[in-house]
Amino acid sequence: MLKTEELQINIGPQHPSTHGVFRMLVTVDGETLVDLKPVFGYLHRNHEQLGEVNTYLQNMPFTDRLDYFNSMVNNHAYARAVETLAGVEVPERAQYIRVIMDELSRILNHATAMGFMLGDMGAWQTALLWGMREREKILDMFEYVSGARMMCNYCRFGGVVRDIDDWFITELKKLMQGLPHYFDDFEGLLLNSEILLARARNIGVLPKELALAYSVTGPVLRGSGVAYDIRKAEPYAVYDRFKFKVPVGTVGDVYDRFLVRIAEMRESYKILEQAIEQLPDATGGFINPKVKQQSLKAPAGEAYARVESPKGELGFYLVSDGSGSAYRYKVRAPSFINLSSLADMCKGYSIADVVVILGSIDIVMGEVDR
Amino acid sequence: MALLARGELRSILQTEMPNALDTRWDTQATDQPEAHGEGQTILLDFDAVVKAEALVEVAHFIRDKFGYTLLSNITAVDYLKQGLIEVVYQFYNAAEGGPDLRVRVRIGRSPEECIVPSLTPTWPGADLQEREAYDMYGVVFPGHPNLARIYMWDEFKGFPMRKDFPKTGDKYTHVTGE
Amino acid sequence: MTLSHLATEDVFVVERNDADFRAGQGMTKGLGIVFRKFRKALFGKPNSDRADTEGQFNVQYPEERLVLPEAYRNMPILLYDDATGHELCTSCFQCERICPPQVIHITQAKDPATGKPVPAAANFVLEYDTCMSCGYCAEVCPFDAIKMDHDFELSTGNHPELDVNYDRLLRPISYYEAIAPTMWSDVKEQAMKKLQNNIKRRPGAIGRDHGQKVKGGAAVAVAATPVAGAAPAAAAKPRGPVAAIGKNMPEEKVAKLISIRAANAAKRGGGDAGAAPVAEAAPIVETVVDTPAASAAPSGPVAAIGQNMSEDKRAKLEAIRAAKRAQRGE
Amino acid sequence: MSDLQTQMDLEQQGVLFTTINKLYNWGRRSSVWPMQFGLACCAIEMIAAAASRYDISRFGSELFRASPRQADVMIVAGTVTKKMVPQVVRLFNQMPEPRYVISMGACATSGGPFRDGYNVVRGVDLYVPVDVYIPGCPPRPEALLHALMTLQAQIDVQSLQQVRWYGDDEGVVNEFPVPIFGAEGLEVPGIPGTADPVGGTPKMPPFVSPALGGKGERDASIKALEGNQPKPMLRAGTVTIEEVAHGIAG
Amino acid sequence: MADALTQLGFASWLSVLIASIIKVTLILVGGSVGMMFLTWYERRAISYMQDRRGPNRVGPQGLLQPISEAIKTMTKEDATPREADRIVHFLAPVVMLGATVLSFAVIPWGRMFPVDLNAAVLFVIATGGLHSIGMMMAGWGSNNKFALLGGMRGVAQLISYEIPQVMAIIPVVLMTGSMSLQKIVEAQNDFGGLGWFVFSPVGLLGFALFFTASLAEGERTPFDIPEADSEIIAGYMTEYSGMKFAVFYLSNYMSNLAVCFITATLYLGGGNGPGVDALGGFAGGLLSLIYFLLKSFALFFIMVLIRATVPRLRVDQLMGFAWKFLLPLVLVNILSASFWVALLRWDQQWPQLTEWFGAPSTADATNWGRLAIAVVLTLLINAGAVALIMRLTNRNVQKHLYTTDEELALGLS
Repeated sequence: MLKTEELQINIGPQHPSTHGVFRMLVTVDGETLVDLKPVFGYLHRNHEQLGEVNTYLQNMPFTDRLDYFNSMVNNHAYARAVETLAGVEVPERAQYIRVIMDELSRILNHATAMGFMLGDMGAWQTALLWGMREREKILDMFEYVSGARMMCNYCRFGGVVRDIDDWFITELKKLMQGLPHYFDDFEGLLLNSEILLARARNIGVLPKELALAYSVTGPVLRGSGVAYDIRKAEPYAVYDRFKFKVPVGTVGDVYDRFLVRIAEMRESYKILEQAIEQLPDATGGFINPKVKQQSLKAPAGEAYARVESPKGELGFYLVSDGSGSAYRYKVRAPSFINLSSLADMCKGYSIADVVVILGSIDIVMGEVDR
Repeated sequence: MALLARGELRSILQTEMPNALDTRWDTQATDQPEAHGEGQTILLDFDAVVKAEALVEVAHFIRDKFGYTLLSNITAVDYLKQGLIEVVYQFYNAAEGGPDLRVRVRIGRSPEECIVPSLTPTWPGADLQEREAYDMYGVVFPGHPNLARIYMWDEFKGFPMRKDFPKTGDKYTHVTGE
Repeated sequence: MTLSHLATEDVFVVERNDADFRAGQGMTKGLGIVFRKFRKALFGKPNSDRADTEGQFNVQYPEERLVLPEAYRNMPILLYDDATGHELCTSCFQCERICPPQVIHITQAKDPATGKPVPAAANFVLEYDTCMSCGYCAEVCPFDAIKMDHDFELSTGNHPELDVNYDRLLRPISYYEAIAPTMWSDVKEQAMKKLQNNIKRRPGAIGRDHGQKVKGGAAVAVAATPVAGAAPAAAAKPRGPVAAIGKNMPEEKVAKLISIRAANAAKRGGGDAGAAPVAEAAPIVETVVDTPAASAAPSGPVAAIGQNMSEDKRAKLEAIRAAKRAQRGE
Repeated sequence: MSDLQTQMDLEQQGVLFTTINKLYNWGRRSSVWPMQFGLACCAIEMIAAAASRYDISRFGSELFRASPRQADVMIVAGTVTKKMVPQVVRLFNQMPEPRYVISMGACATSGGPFRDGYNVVRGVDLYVPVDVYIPGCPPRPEALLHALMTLQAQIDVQSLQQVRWYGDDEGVVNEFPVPIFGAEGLEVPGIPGTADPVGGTPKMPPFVSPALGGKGERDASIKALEGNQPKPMLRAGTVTIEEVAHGIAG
Repeated sequence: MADALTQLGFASWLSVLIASIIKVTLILVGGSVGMMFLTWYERRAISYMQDRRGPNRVGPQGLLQPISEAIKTMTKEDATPREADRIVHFLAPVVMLGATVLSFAVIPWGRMFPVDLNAAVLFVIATGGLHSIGMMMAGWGSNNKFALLGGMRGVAQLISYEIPQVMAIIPVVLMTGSMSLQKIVEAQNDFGGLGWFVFSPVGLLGFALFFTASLAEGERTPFDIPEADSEIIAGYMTEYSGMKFAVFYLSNYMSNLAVCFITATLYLGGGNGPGVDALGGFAGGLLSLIYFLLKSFALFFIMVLIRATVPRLRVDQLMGFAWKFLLPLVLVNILSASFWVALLRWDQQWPQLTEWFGAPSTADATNWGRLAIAVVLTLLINAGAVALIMRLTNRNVQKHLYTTDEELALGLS
């Protein structure tokens, strides 16, 4: 037997496929991975500390910059946390608008996330750019309602900042005409491609028990076969009024996560259809007029609110001392905690698989490092 | 396997594991107290506050008995006035859904007291969150396989999220001329 | 594991395509789809509708531009009244207080006679280099004085230039009306009423925009080249010296060189640096002002892709854009 | 960047030199290869700028090179943290001349909304000279394209005889000091003490932009504030460089 | 050309020299211009596949883009890492480019042959083999982990794929009985210029195998593992900048061009096509050149299409593909090629056989009957082999590389 020497390779923080500034200290034996140590902090920008300095409203735009693909979802989660803390009621129409935005975010996130994963596999950007194309179309609509493409800053306590109008609804319907074609094209492009199957099947397996022990959430957990979706487990907003299914995988490999994400996009599409249909008229208002946005003071206490972000459970834990800003502001970032399972998933596979497995977790460094 | 209402765990622990509860917080009111201004933070006793040394036991207890398998969130909070650091653990029941179950540990702020046993051996998902609490608040978790700074560099001294850490002052800008 | 919170019909297991025989048919299908997209992008009609998922999606930026929605927010600007030259800002410090990154710095004007504060700002500094474009300042302003601009072409090589002071922040109301007509018409009445009240409390020239104050170099240029009718409008949209790109015009180059030289001289910080470049710069600035107007106006057809407006709205915007172009003196 | 007079002299020297110069500048301006290097939110807009709708490849900047050795421009897209800045400087040092830096977005330019944080650098120009700054948080993809065009305009006016990377001009810095992690913040070789302390303001001024003729020197006219002073405002009497350049001084 | 010069009154040595210089210049210019066009072509094509436009601002439709890149890379600072082995680091791109340019010596442009070597096929393969040396030199000389990894991967890949590549040519050589590219092109001129090898079952499989192996040789997706930028930055080129990098880039695309040319020559009839012989002379030559370029760029379009669509393989899968999939098929193809030759050509190729066994029964009639038999037989053999091997490799991948789904599901329960 040939004796081989173990080699330490440093992947990142500047590396094309680390999704930002993530660093992995990889020990390899030949091409096989023996050990992986993730190194964080290259994008640690003191989000939580700033959250304790800012007032509640001032902190809203900062939450945009957590998971910068889904600022709408972040806004929603944060607004929910403050609303729970301050006991604010949200009009029904605002709830529906939030749901619509969340589901649009989910589609754009999954479209781009899978594009990035395939890019890491070496598919030359095509899947990514098709996803970005859908993303651009969705971002146009975000921009129309909120004023910004990525950093929407759209939710306010007790509602949203601007109502959606007829233009938005008609464009949304148009968009939804096109979306199924996109899903089909995307599936046809790679879902059955022999190379993808060879690269994704049985790679990065995370069994069910291990997934629970690692506290992973979102598509990673569901890909491992646990049907845990916060929209079902602890329904928030108006999610209990929609009919949709929770897709789960069987093996818990990269391919299962991939499939679960595609299935989730289709489920989001269903939710959007129902939400447009059920959307109440504007009489109820889109924001709670009683709330003083700028000088909101929450009574002393604590609150934790979570939503099913496209990446998993996004929660905000707030402790208030009765003043205008949070005493403790903690973000339960889904991709940060999902990342803890990376080392275990990667052991025994090759370096080429590591980048794919990392891509399949779908991390965003803004959220991981905060 | 059942869902527990908020506060229920406390009474269950009182009968099942009386030694696990942190008796220092028994006497305080369980209702939410009035707001009393900036810096005067309140300490909630609604949930079970357990002794640091009994944490692992309690965590296993609620996992095995009530099915709270998903350790979702670990938060450290620095109560400067009271000289305490509180670590809040949030568990979820993955099978039944529903709201979280919170278990709290309260420890002192000095390096000798700021110690909580690690849950990483059972919940490997606690790994990064415990490292974060260590890096930002200086909570030491004995039993953690790799307790090192996670965000700041290793050479760095101090715990930046503690309330007594110096905050950056006002703006730095380009000032031209004299 | 039993999942009691989920009904069985709410869960489904994704199919893993465990076909036994694979002879490249999956790959061939993918190649076919890519080829179809290629054909549609090359020969098909460009993407014109949000429902399209194929066809050319590209917008050739400097020539074609996307239509920005009214609500779009990039950087804050301050408004002044075209007719009277009075600024809408009363230095109430609401925006300074709400600003999350704290980039707004206001100095209140004082009555020179009495020394009492006047509802007008003496200076207003905004750090564009730090602004996070959250739009809170525009949201909270009770006088509708601060608004979010649509101009995103702000790149520069000069960092201190991004600390923008009062003079460079001011825009006439007509400018804002052109970029956000409905949003302005919603607040127009009350804003103008409030302005009239404030003007009464402003003694003398305080709070009035005197023309020189607006747009630095542009004002000089206006003085140097008295183009009829173009005077205040040309000043409306200032651009840095490097804004005009694309053509290798020699005059432009000279202008840039001069302005850069002036900047260098100023940076070296001699007292004499001030006068010389000014004299040299004065005739040049007009090209600087002229060329952006020529190059900034969309010369190609305005992009129809990703159209954010309904048909009539778009037509309206087209009209406004045409007017704007005319204003810039094209 | 050159002086006007020199430029004019050069133009008189003959057509050949001008032609070579033009060709040289044209070659560089038309194929600015960016480094595949994203830090945070702005990186997503950078990818969007490379995606179908905006398509940076039309300008010849399609090849995002993963290796700094082959890149021409480093687009610092996102927040530069203190933990990251040594890598940024190292990457910049590895890039061969001619190299440019685009500081994309508020965070890279000045620390942006996060500048008060303990782990955030107040502008990447404290560590490497920046050619083009883009304000905005995040800037639209078009704004990045505009910055690229600004950079091209800067390249256009450069002269082969004046560029910093040929010849042996005095004061041209090629290697920028890589900061070191210290117990209280970043330590920069050549600057005494903790140069960029955690919980304070940096003790050194930024580099002069090459667009303004910088050759790697720090801008002595820009002063860093000591400690935690409140920000002084630019009052009516204070004149910025830009204002002088525009001719409204005095 | 040398003869023409001698007739003009030049000394014979001088005319040979001048002719060679002209040829070399033409090859170099043609190769580089072809490469430049290729980069532009690839970018524009891939852009349209992704609904964008690609470089279109530098020159008309962006055609001058590669020239500006050439100017830029050539004037860019050349950095050599401090710890690098300077000589090796310097020589690596030279070796790479030299190897590529050499192969252009024998590549025909339509029906124009710069040099008609009687072992041209061998020559092309041999020069291609030099690439691995250049790659290893670059990987080793850079003193960079990623470069070394890339270099090693590259060498392993090139050596593995050379075997199926060479063996995929053997059927063609068998069918023509010559290694000269000129002869090979001539052999495909039946049926009014459409008797290309790709239309025969043997040639079709050979074409598929050769093209696949050539993709790997040219480091094209899905075999671009030596420079997989999502894994190992830029592979062996990681530490190269400026001119040296440009040379690598040039040699990469030139070898891609060469691969397209060779494939078109070997299997797609080179410059043959309807009407070439009818026109004859200069016009015919021009038409053949157009045919040839069309075929080559169509092949390159397939390369681009593949690049835009599929992900890349992993190293072990790549090796497995070469040894377990390509090699058996290539061997089977040689077998069916020999059947083909035996049925169709034995009287021409081996006259002794005719002497011993007599001419094939249908020798006097047209070859149609024999052709039909040969087509059916080789088709059966090849299709059977493909089906069998695909089945086997599928199972192989599932059984041995990793545990199967069923096993995992059992372990989970």
